Amino acid sequence: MALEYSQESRKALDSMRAEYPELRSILIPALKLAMKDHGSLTKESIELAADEAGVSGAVAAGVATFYHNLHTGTIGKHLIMICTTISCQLAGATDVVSRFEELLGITIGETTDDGLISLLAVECLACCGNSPAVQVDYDYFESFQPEQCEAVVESLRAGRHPEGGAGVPGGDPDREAEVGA
Amino acid sequence: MSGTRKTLKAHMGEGIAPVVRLPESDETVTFTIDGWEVTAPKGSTILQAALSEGIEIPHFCYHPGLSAAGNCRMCLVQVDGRPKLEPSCIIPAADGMEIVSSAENVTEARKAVMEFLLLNHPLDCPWCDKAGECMLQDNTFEYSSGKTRHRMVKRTYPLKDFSDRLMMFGDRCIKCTRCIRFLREIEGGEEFALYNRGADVDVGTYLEHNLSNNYQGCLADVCPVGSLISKQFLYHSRVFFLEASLGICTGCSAGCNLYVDRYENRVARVRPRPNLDVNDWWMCDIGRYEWDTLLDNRILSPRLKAGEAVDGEKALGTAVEALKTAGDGLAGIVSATATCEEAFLFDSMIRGMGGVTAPWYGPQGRIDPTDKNDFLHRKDPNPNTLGVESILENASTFDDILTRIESGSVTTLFILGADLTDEIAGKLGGVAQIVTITSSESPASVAASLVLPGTIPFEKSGTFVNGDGRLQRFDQALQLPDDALTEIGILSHLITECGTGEPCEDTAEAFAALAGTVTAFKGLSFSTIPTGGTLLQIRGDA
Amino acid sequence: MSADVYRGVENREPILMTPEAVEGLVTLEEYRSKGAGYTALEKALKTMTPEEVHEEVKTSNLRGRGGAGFPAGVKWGFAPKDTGKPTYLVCNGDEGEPGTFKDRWLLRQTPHRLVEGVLITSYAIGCNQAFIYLRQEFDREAVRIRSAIEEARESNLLGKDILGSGWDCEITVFMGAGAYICGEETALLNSIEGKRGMPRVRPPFPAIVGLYGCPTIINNVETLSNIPAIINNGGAWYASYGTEKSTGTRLFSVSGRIANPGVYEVEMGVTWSALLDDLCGGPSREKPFKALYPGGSSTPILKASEIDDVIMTHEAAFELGTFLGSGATIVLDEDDDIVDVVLNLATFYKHESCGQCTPCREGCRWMVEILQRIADGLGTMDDLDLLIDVADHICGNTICAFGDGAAGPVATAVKKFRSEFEARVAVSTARGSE
Amino acid sequence: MAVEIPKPKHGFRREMSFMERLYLPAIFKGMRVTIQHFFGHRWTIEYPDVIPVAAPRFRGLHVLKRDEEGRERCTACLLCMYVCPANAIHIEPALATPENQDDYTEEKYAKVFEINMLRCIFCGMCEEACPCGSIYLTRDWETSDNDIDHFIYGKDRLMESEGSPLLFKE
Repeated sequence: MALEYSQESRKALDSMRAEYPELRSILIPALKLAMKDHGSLTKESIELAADEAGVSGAVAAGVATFYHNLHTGTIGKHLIMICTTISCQLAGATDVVSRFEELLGITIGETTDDGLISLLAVECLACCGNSPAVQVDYDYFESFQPEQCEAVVESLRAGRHPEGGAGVPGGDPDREAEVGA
Repeated sequence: MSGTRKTLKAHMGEGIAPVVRLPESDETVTFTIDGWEVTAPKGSTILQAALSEGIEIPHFCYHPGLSAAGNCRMCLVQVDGRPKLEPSCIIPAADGMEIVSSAENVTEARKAVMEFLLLNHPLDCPWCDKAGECMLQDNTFEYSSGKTRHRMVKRTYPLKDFSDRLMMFGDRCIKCTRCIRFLREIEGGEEFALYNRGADVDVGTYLEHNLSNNYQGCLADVCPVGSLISKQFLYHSRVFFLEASLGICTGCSAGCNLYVDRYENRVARVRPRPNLDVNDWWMCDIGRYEWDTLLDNRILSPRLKAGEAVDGEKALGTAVEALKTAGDGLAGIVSATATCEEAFLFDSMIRGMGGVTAPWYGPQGRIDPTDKNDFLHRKDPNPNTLGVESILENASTFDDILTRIESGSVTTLFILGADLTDEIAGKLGGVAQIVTITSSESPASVAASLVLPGTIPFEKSGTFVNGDGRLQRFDQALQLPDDALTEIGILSHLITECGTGEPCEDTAEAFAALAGTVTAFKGLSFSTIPTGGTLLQIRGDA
Repeated sequence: MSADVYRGVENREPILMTPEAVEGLVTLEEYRSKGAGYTALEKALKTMTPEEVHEEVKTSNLRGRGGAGFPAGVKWGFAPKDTGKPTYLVCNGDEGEPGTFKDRWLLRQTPHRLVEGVLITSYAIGCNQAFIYLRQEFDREAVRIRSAIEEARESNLLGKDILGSGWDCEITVFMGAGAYICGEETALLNSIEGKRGMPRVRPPFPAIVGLYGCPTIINNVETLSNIPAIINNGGAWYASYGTEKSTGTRLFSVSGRIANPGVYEVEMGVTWSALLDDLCGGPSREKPFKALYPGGSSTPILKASEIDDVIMTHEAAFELGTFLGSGATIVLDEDDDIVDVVLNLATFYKHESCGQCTPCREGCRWMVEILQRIADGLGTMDDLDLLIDVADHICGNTICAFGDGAAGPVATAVKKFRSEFEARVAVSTARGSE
Repeated sequence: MAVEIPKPKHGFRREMSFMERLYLPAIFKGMRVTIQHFFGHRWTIEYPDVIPVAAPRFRGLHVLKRDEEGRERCTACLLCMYVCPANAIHIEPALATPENQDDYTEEKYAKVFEINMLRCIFCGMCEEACPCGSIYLTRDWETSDNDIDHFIYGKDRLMESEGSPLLFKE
């Protein structure tokens, strides 16, 4: 059965079209929305995005496999992304990684069996000053210590966004909910 | 500058420069490569200019028919003493530029690129179909250090099956993206793409879609290594066994230029021969893979009726007899698949005996109405429509002859190459003598009272006029048995026996006779027709 | 942002990291009341022609803050005006260079300043649609930029007929999807066009054939954030900061073994020790500095002894065989193992190589293999020379600067700290002979 | 200075002596050599009762080798076919399927491998050309047969049987 975008995503895509001189530009947003609606990028969801952006499935798949935040493998509902690049590694990112691995029972790059949490090692998050840096669902947790891991995992399992993230101080809380595309 | 110029001999043979399309410009630029002065139209890149002059600069990702990608980094040269080496496929040539392509830093960089490319390339030349015409092999031989310092495990990819025409040995791929650019820029579809990134980059359709385009054979051609392989030729032979002869595709009126590669008097494969006026560097899959339909239901010996064999001498005698006794009832049908020389001899034979000739363009049903003219393939399935039309200038039409047949005024019908339909063949009952010269069984041969075996295009030489009015010559690829005659041999024999003309020993003589009679061919001779063909002053259907 | 961000312009007013900015100039109201918000845009639109704006930036000699340090005013001049095609401005906010986090600070603290800088630049180069490209990880920063754009639109600072000048300009925020290479300007353009973020070959340069085949100017977030101040105070005022060739101030992102890591605004021409010892409080572990990456991980490494009295300018860095890059300083001290550091970075580059050019695609993988072998104690002395050789063969032979960035630091690290690499190899040799 | 070149004396024939004209001494001289061989080493053997042993580097019938894991070494590269001066080798290559891939070292293998022993001149050039160490000429030389068709050796007769000891090392 052919996949469809959710109404919300369709609205976002429709408004996006006017912003770019060429339709093809909405391919990456379309892939992200397909991922948001249907989990990881399967062949069907890649084709859905390809049709949206007017490119062939092969090209869309080429784009999907190029960017590492477009996940073609299995991916959990929540992402824990740990920066393992140099500054964070110097500050002890390895300990954070092993603590998370221990807590979740999975290794880097894997997803928990319930499909809730994926543990990813990522490249520099531009947070080297307060390293090690961890992003949980794209919210920055700076100077992250292994002791904090447990709280993060617990709140994700409880369905809450973990506390202690940088968020956007002073930002509009309603707008913050929209992030993702 | 003394010494000999280094020419691109690896692929093209000594002294033959590869076909490069230079930009059209009235202005020219003059610059030097290793001290050799090169002049090229303004806008040419260094590599284009060098190749068109026969100067070798090694390259992989550059293909003269595609945009330059600049990603293989093999064509790096020193330009005007700039600090970094520049890719010659990208940098436009400018007046007074001084290019160095043989200095130590350049050869060093080439060795490095070769070493990088070979890090993960399997050592499977012995069983790779590309071996012998592989750019990686040639450039390794010429430009690599011959050693590797890589000690780790090579990266591997699974075999990929794209369609019944094409497969991919991913290990051999050097990620030059020629195939992707071919599909994007020439074919128009984007069925191929790069996947992943960094060292894991892969090429393919990814979504497990099969390729469906009509130009898959070209993908195997553009692949500089043995990664994309044409299944038809897979393990068929080795390229160094093959001998090439110049051919013309008979699949449609485009008249794509071919190399017919043969091995021990068998056609191993056909591949496009670059001709910038006709087919550029390409040909379609119908022409490339479906030529073997010519061999279907082959007629190999003369016969009277179906199954009633007759020896050659006697068959020719019967045909002469038929011609001589025909009188007013003589008519001829010549197919638009016949060569110009055959059509001319046939026409002069029929007219000499007082008959009329009509062209046959094949039944309408053979042309698929959904078939579009794509960038190469034409709707007209006959390779020589314009040629036959211009030779039979004062001839009758097929419908006219059919009317005469139905009215019973035709007693003897000669058919050259035409297959006719069952419906038309059914109307031939009233014709006393039907002589068909054809290479394969068809309604026309079934209805015939005498069948003389013809040849397929690989077995003869001749000329075709393509849909643009371009006269092109092709050579005989396969040897015929000693006692076999080509159509020209048969027609020449009949003409001589009937006393209506001079005998023609070979195609060249037939062409000379043609050139002496038909206006459009005036002043031409068979041996001087350029390999790229020559435009005739006749109307084109383009 | 946490409090460990210091401004450090000696005796002068900082340009970007004013106390108000450190506190946060997030909303339009804050920016207007505390940060001279949009006065520069008004000044430019109402009193200056685009050429005058361009001239002012040329006078300031503002150099690109993305890494290459190319003068912004000169870059703007490359865009042909009479092609009949639109001109685009792209703001490069794909801050991915390991060690760099200044742009993120600017996006968070002063989103309106960037919007204003983008608008003034668009005015100067005759662009009616600007793009701000942000990496996907800057998700919350994108919220700020987007709300800044909305606020600006509501106040007629953006959109149709801006401030009654008859000039239109739109800003589109484009989010990347996770690829370091998209910080390279042509890869970034490909990414906006919905393609794989692979750098394009040059020529043609993006200033002539860029986004959608049109003339395109690409500037870094920090570069564009400096524009409002230049227009308000004049290019000569800006040029009075710093040295003659490296004018103005720079944001340095300092991380690693340092007591107070963070973003620092420093006047160009200050010595390294002034930044590292005086402002950042010296080493964090009471161990002397061993080495530092002066401009992000893709700049060749410097030994601590090399930077004693050296000032921080593009020229001085070039003389040392390295670059100021994106101003990201990663400091290592005596206890850090250089082999592990180089292996970590090489792995990063292997992962981020786009896979287009042969030397980079194959070479980055090979370098990691060799380094891994050395780190695992299986290396030989030949491997060290091989490593330098491979790195040298990547350098300068690729389409974009990624190859140089990936290979240069490896080669210099092996050359400068050969003894440490040899010590690792010696372990394996000793083990082999047991 | 002119150099005098000695001229050969053509047509010189010495008059034979009486003893020479008798011929007997020469006959006995020759017979002595012949008779000496009656008592020396015997060079002929009583084949087929006695089977001679060929020299170590004798080039006899071909064998197609397997590798250490019992896979066919031949990758059907056709180089032996190319190099064969007598046109004695015929190979039909094929692409291995996932099912039979384990039998072959590479994805290409020889579906048909035939050597016409009547054409073969045992020059050993196939052995030299082989890049995979597959084809070797053994010291086996007994080819005689009653049926001419049997001289075309197929893979069944050329291929080393599985598990047989490696006769040669590369």
